[in-house]
Amino acid sequence: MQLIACPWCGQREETEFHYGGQAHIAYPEDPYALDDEQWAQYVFFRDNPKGPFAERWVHSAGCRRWFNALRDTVTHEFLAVYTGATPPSTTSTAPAAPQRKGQEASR
Amino acid sequence: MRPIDNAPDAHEDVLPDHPDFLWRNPDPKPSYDVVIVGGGGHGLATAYYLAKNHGITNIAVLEKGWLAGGNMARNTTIIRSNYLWDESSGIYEHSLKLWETLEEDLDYPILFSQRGVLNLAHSLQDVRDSKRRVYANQLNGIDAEWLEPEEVAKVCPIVNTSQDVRYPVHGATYQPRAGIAKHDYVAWGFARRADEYGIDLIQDCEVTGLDIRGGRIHGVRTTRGDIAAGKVALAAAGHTSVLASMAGLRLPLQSHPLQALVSELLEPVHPTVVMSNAVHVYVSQAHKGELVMGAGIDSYNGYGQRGAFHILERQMAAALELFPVFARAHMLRTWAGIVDVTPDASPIVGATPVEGLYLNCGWGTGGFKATPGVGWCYAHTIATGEPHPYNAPFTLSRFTSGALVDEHGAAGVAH
Amino acid sequence: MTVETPTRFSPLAAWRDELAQLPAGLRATELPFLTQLTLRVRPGSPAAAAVEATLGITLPGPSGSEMAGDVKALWMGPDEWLLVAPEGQQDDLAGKLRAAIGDEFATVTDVSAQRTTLSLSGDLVRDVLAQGCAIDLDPRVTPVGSCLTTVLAQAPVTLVVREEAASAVWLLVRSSFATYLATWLVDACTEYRGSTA
Amino acid sequence: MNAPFRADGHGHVDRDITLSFTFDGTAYTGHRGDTLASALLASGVHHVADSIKYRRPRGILTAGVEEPNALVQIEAPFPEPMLTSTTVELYEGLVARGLSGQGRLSSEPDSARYDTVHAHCDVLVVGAGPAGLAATLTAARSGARVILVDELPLPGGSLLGSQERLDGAPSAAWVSDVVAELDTLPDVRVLRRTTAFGHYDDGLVLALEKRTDHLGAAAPEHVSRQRIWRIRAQQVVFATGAYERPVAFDDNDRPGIMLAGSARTYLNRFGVLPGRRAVVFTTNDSAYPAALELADAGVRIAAVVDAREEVPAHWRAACDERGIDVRAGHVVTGTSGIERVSRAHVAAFGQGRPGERQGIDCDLLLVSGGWNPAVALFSQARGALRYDAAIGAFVPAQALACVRTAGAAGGNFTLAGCLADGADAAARALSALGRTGGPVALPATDPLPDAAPGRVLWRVPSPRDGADGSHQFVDLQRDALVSDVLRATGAGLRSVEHVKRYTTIGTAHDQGRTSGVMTSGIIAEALGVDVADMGTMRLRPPAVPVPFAAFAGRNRGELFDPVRVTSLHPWHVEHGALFEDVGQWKRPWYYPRAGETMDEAVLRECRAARTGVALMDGSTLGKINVQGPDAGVLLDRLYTNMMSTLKVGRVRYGVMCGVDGMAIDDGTVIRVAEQEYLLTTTTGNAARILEWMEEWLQTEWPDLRVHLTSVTEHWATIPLVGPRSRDVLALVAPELDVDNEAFPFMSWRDTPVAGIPARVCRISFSGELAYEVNVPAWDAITVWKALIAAGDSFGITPYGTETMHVLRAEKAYPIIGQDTDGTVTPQDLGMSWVVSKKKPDFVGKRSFAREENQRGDRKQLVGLLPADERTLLPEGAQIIATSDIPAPPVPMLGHVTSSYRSDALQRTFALALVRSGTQRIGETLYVPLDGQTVAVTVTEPVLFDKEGARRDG
Repeated sequence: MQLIACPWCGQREETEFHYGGQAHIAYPEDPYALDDEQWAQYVFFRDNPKGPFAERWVHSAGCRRWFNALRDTVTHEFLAVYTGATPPSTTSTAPAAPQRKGQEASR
Repeated sequence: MRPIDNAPDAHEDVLPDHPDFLWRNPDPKPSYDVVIVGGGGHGLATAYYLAKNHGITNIAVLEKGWLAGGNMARNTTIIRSNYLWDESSGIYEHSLKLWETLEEDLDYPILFSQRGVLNLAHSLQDVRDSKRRVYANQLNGIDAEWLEPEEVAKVCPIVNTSQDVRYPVHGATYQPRAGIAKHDYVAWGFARRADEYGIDLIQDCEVTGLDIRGGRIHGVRTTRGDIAAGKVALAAAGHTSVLASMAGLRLPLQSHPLQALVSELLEPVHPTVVMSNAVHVYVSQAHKGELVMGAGIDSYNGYGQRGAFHILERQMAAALELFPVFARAHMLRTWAGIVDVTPDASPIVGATPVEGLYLNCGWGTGGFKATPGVGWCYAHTIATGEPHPYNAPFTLSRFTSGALVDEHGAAGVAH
Repeated sequence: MTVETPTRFSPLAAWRDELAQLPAGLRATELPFLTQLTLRVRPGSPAAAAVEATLGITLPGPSGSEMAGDVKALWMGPDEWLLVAPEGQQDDLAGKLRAAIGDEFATVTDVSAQRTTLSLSGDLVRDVLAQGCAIDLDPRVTPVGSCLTTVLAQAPVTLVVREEAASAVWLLVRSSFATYLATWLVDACTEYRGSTA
Repeated sequence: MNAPFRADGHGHVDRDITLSFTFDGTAYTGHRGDTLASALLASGVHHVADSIKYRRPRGILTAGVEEPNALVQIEAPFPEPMLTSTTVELYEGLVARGLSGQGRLSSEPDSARYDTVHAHCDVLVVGAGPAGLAATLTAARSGARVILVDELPLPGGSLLGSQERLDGAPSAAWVSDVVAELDTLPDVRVLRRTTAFGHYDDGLVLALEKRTDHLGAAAPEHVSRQRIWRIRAQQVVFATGAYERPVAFDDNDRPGIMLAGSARTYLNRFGVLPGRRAVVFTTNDSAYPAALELADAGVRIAAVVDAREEVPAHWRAACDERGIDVRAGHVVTGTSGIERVSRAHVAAFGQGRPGERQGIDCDLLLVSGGWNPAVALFSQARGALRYDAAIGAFVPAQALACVRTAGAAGGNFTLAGCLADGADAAARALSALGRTGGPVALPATDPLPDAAPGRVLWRVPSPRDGADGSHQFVDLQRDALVSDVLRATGAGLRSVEHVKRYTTIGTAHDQGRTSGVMTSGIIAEALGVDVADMGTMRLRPPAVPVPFAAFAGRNRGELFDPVRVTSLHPWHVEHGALFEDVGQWKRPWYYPRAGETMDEAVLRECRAARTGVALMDGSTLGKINVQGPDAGVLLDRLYTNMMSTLKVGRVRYGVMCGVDGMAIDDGTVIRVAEQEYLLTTTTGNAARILEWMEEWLQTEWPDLRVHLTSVTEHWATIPLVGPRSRDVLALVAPELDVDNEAFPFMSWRDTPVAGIPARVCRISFSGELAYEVNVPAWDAITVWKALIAAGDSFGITPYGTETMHVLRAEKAYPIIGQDTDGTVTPQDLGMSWVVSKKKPDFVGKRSFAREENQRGDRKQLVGLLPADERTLLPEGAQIIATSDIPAPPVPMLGHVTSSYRSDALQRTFALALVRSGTQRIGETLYVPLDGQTVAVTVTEPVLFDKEGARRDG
C-alpha cells in the first residue's frame, strides 16, 4: 500500500485517500459552445498514460482537501505532490508536503 | 515403487497433458493482410476466427512478451452470460454458446466446467437489481434463476447463509450453464489452431509505432522491425490506450490493477462459482483443487501489474464472512493484471477514425468470458469492415450520443 | 400527558461499565456532551486574527492542537479547526466568534453532537492503537499535541496526543461509529486480559 | 518409541522436554525445538508421503521453507492443510499425516484469534543469520529504530546448522551476546517465529508471526494465534540467506535423498543423524563441511562424489584423514531403493557423458548443486536480478534506494563475508537515512582457504539408452520431470513462464525454490541459449503460504464492517424493530407486533400514517451545512433547480445530476440564513455527495466563498406524519403556532420541542400533513419519547423504511438508486419542473442536449396497476407489449422499480421505468412471470391524492 504525502497532513496510507483521476481537466468555459463530441471528450475521455501522470487525490479520511500529484503509473511512485495549476518539473522527487515534526521522508 | 512410465492414477488433482507441439516461432514477414497487436486470448481467438470463418490466414499476431501472458494468464476464468442489458447478454451469450463447443472445435482439453455461477445479494437493493437481471436474462433466452438463501445453501453448502451475520445473504442469481475453464489451455488451444492455419504468432515483438498516412493505417513499427499490414487490429487490453495514442486516438479508458490469488490444492469443498459484488468476493475451486479468488480493483491508474495489500486483506475478510471453512486455507500466490475500464463498464469493439485500424478494448473484468465471442465478432468486423450485430452497440461513438450500456451492476466488480 | 424531563444520552453511555473494565494499562472514559464547533477561516486573515483575539489562543498549524485553555483548538485542515469547550457553551461561543468575525468570510458551525470524545490513557494505549492505526506514534514522529484526523480500525477518528508516547490520547469519533469503535476497542484488549475474555 | 537417530552432544533441542506426537497413525516422541521433520528423522522415518502424480514415496529433502516434498496435513489440535513438516515446530499432542496432493479444510469453524499490528522503523532487517545479526547490531548501535524479524524460534540462522566458530568459540556464544545487547536497546524490536512474506510500495513489509502454534493445545485462547505485522520501514535489509540447489539425475526423488546443507542442519541444529551410511554428491565446496561434520558425528560417508575434475587439496586431505573416498570428476547417475534409497549409481563424468556406472550402498544420498540466493522479497521490491554464471544463480543486480540484500542473499557464501556484508549493508542503509553508525567489531572466523569455483551442473545426462530425463525429477512437488521440460521446449515453448505452465513446475507452495533456476538451466541447455537471457520464474507474494484467517485478522463477524447506528437505535431494538442494512447503517425496516407478518405490519404502519399519526427515525439522512456569501451560487450550480431564490425560513426540494445529466441524488434544502443553507442527501450518498460538492468547490470554483460542513450525526431527524401530526406537535411544541397559514408547507421554524431547542420543518415524503423534527442527536430519545407520549391518544405508530417506501411510492416520489439506476434523468422521472429553464448552466445540463437524451422513446417513470388487484409484481420484473411471450430475445419495454401493497388504495401497485412511458398511459402492458404474463395498466405515477389535498391536513 502506498504512502501518499498529503500537502497538509504529510505521509498517510493510501486508504485515507480517494482517487480523482486526471488533473487539470477544467470545466468548459461555455459547454453550449461545444458540439456533442467535444462535450463527450470532457465528460468521458481521459488520458491513460504509462508513466508519469498528473492526477488528483483527496485526503478524504483526513483534511478532506483535494490536491494534485504527479505519479508514475508503472512504478506507482509519487514524483511530486502539489496544489498549484501545473506540476513541478518531473525531476523533482521531493513531495511538496511539509513533513510533521520529526518525520523523515520515506524516499 | 511404481515405475513412472505407467500412467498416473486418475486424480482430480492432475491436469491433462498439453500436446507435443503447440506453435512455430517464426520471424516476422515484411507484410501481412492483417496484423493483430496483442497475443492474448482475444488476439489469438480473433486470428483463429479470421482464418476459420473468413479464410484470412496471412496474419501476424504480435505479442510484446509471451503469448497469453497478460490478463489471460491472470484472470479468475469465470464464464457467464447473465448480464443486464440486451447488448451485453447478446455478445456474452454468443460467447457462452461457443464455449460449449470450444473443446471439440479446438481439439484441446480446455476443462470447461459448467458448474454454475452464483451472484449473491446482500441488501434489499441487491435483491431488486439481481431479480431485474434474472427477468431480463430469461427473456433473452439465458438460463438464469433467482435462488432464496436456502436454495443457495443447496447449491453451495459452504456459503454462510445464516441471517445473523453482518451482511446476510438475501438470495442469489444463478446461471447453471456458467462456469470456469483452464485459461492457459484455452489460449494455447486457439494459438495452436491459428498456427496450424499458417498464422504467424510472433513473441517478444513490441509495437513501437503505427504507420498512418492519409488517414489510413499502413503497418506497424516493432522491436523486430517494421511490418506492413492492410489492416491492424488492437487487442491489447490494459495497454490499449498506449497503442491508441500512437494513432493520436484518445479513448474513454482507464487502466487499473486487478488482483487475484490462489490457495494450495484442497480436497473438493466448493462445487460452484460464487460472486458477491457487495463484499467484493469471487471464488471458485479449480480443477487441481486450488481456490481461485478475485479481489477488488485498485482505485488508481496503474500499469505495474501490482496491487495494494489492503485490497487482499479486505478480500480475505470478506471471503471468511461468506466461507468460514476457508479460515486455514493458505494464500499461495497473488498477482495483478491490468484491466482497461470504460465509463459504462462495457467494451468498445469496432472501427476507429483511422481507416483499417480496429479497436477491441474496455472489457474491464469481463474479458476472459468473452474470448471466443469477441474473437468471432471482432474477426467479422475486421474481415467485412462492418460490425457483427453482437458488437454493433459497442461503438466509440456511444459516448458522444449518450447511448451507454451501463453494466456496473453486473460487471462482477463494482468499479 | 407527560413529557419526560430532558435527559441526554451520549453515544457511549451504554458502554460506561464495559469501558471501565478494560485491562490494567488502559483506561477509557467518554467525555460526553462537549461543545464542538467547526471553525473555517483563512489563516492569517483579519477574521483569523479576530478569532484568535477572542479565544486568546493562536490557532495551531497543520497536525497540531492547542489544548491549554478552556477552549481547545484542534487542527482539522488548512483552514479548518474544531473548537472544543466544556458542555453547553456552543451558543455563547458561536455567538462571540460570529460577532468577532463580523462581515469577514469565516464560518462557525455547531457540530457538538456530531462526534463524541473518548479519553484513553495508560501504558497500553500505544499498543492497542497499533492494532488498528497506521500512524507512527513514536514521540519523535508524533509529539505531544499532535492532532491527526485519520482512521482507526475502520472508523474515521481524530486523534489528539495528550501525553508523551501516546500514553494519553483523545479519540474524537463520529457518533454513529462510536459503538463500533467501542466494540473494536474491547476486543483489542482481549490480548491483554491474561485469560479468555 | 525412542529416537535411534539422535546424535549425542549435538543440536539446540531441549532434550529435557519430550513431546509425544502422532504421524500417520503411529506414536512418536521428539523434543522441544524439533520440527516435525527432525523428530521424524530422529525416529528413522524418511518416507513422509507419496507424490501427487506418480504416487512415488517421498522423503525429506530440506530443513526449511524450501521443502518441496515432505508436506503434511495437521489433524489435531485443529486441521490445517499442507504445511511443510520442515517448518512445523513440534508440540505435545500434534497429530499429522503425510499429504499427497490435496489438503483438507476443517468443517468446524476456526475459533483461534488472528490480528494485525502496525509497526514503524528506520531499518528493518529480515533474517537473524550472521549477516542479519551483524546488520541489526550495526543499525541498532547507531540509535536508529530497528526491527529484526526471523522465521526461526532461535536466532542464528545458518549458524545453527553449522559447526563454524566465531572468535574461536561456538558461534552460539556470539549470537547470544548480540541478542542480549539488542534486548537492552529500547528502539530495537526482535520478532522470532516471524516470516517476512511481502514487500509492497513505500517500504511496507508484511510479516507473519506464529505466536502460539508451537504450544499446540496449550495455546492460550486470548492470545492471537498468528499476527500479521505491517512494518513500515524507511530502509530494508534482506539477509534472507540462500537455498541449496539439487542436481537432477535418474530417480533423484527417493526418500533418503537430501540436500547436503540440510543434513548438516539436522545434525547441528537438531542433533539428528539423517542416516547411517551416506554418499555425498556435490558440484561445489559447500558439501564438504557437511560430509566431515556428519562423519565426525558417526555417519559413515561411503564416498564424496565431486563433479569437478579437481577437488581442493584441503578438502581431500580432510577426507583422507577420515578415510572418506573422494571421487573427483564423478557424478551420481541414478539410485536404487524401494521405500528409501539403498544405492547410488556413480560414474565418471568425462566429456559430459557418464561412463561405466558403479553402485555404492547407502541409506542417505546428500546432494549439493550450489546455492540460490533467496531473492524473492528483493525482487518483490522490484529489485533487478542478474545471472551469475560462476555460481549458476540469479543474484541482485544492485541495491535499491531503500532496499538492499546482505550475505548469502546477495551471493556471498562465506561466514566472514556474510558478517562483513551485513555490517556494510546496515551502514549503507544508515547513510541513506543521513545517519552514521560507528564501526562494529565483527567476530573472527575460522581460517578457511579460498573456496574453489563450483561446477554449474543442472542435470546428469541419463546413462540409459535413449533416455530423455523421464526419471529425472525437477519439481518434486508437482512430479515434473526433465522430460516434461524437454517436451515443452519441443512443443515450441521458449519462455520460462510458458514452460512453467506447460509442466506446472514452480506452481506449488514452494514456488519452485529448489526447481526454478534448475528449470531455466535445463531450458537454456535445450535451446542452446544463455541462462541469463532465459531469465527465471517470477516469485510472487506471499513469499510463504499465509492462512486466509491471518489476512482477515480481527475484521471478522461484527467487526467485519462498521455497524453505524443512530442515537435512537436502542429504542428500536427494545421495540422489536427488524433492521435493513443501508450502506453501513442499520435502519428500522418495520416493527412487527406479536404474530404479525411483514405485510400486516407494513399495512398497519401505513394506515396509521394515512389516518392518524406515525413517526420514524430519519436520522441517517445526510446533512450538509453550506455557509458563506456564495452559498446560493454554489447550490445553483449543483442542483438542477434554483436555490439562491429560496427565502430564509423556507424549504425547497432539489435534485443533483452528474455531468452526464443522470440523477445522482435528491433531498431538501432549507435556507437557514441569508448566507447559510442546510441540505439533506439520501442515506447512502451522504459521504459521496459531500465529497462531490467539495470536489467542485475546491477544484473547479475555488473562488467561491463557501464552506461545507457535514452535520449528519449532529442532527437527529424525526419525521412526524399523518392527519393528526399537527395535534401531536402542538402538544410538545407549545411555543409553535402550528396553524397552516402561520407554519405553511415547505417552511421551517426553530422552536422548543419537549423542552429541547429544535428545528421543525414542514415537509412531507408521504403526501400527508407532516413535520420533520430536528434536534441534536443526544436529545433525540427525549424528543422521540415525548412525541410517542403525546401521540398516545392518537394511536401514534413508529414505522420503518418499508412503510416510508410505500407512502412515497403512492405519491410517486422516486428513490434515487431504486427507481433510478444511473441512466435516468430528472425529466425521465417526470420532474421537468425541478429542472430550471432560467439558469444558464448547472452540472449535467449540457448533457440533456445529447442525441440520446432527445429521443422520444426514453424510459419514463409511470405507475402500473395489475389487472388483478391482489397481484404483487416482483420488483425488477420486466415489461413487454404482448400477452404471450414470444421466442427470445423478447423485446423489453422496461422494468418494475417499486412494487407494494397499498392500504390507502386497497390494492397492489407499482412504479416502473417504461419506454415512452408517458405516451403509454392507459395502455395495457404485460409482465412475464413464470412463463405466464400479468396484464398491467399503465397510469400516471401519482396514484394517491393526485391533487395533493392532504399535505395541509
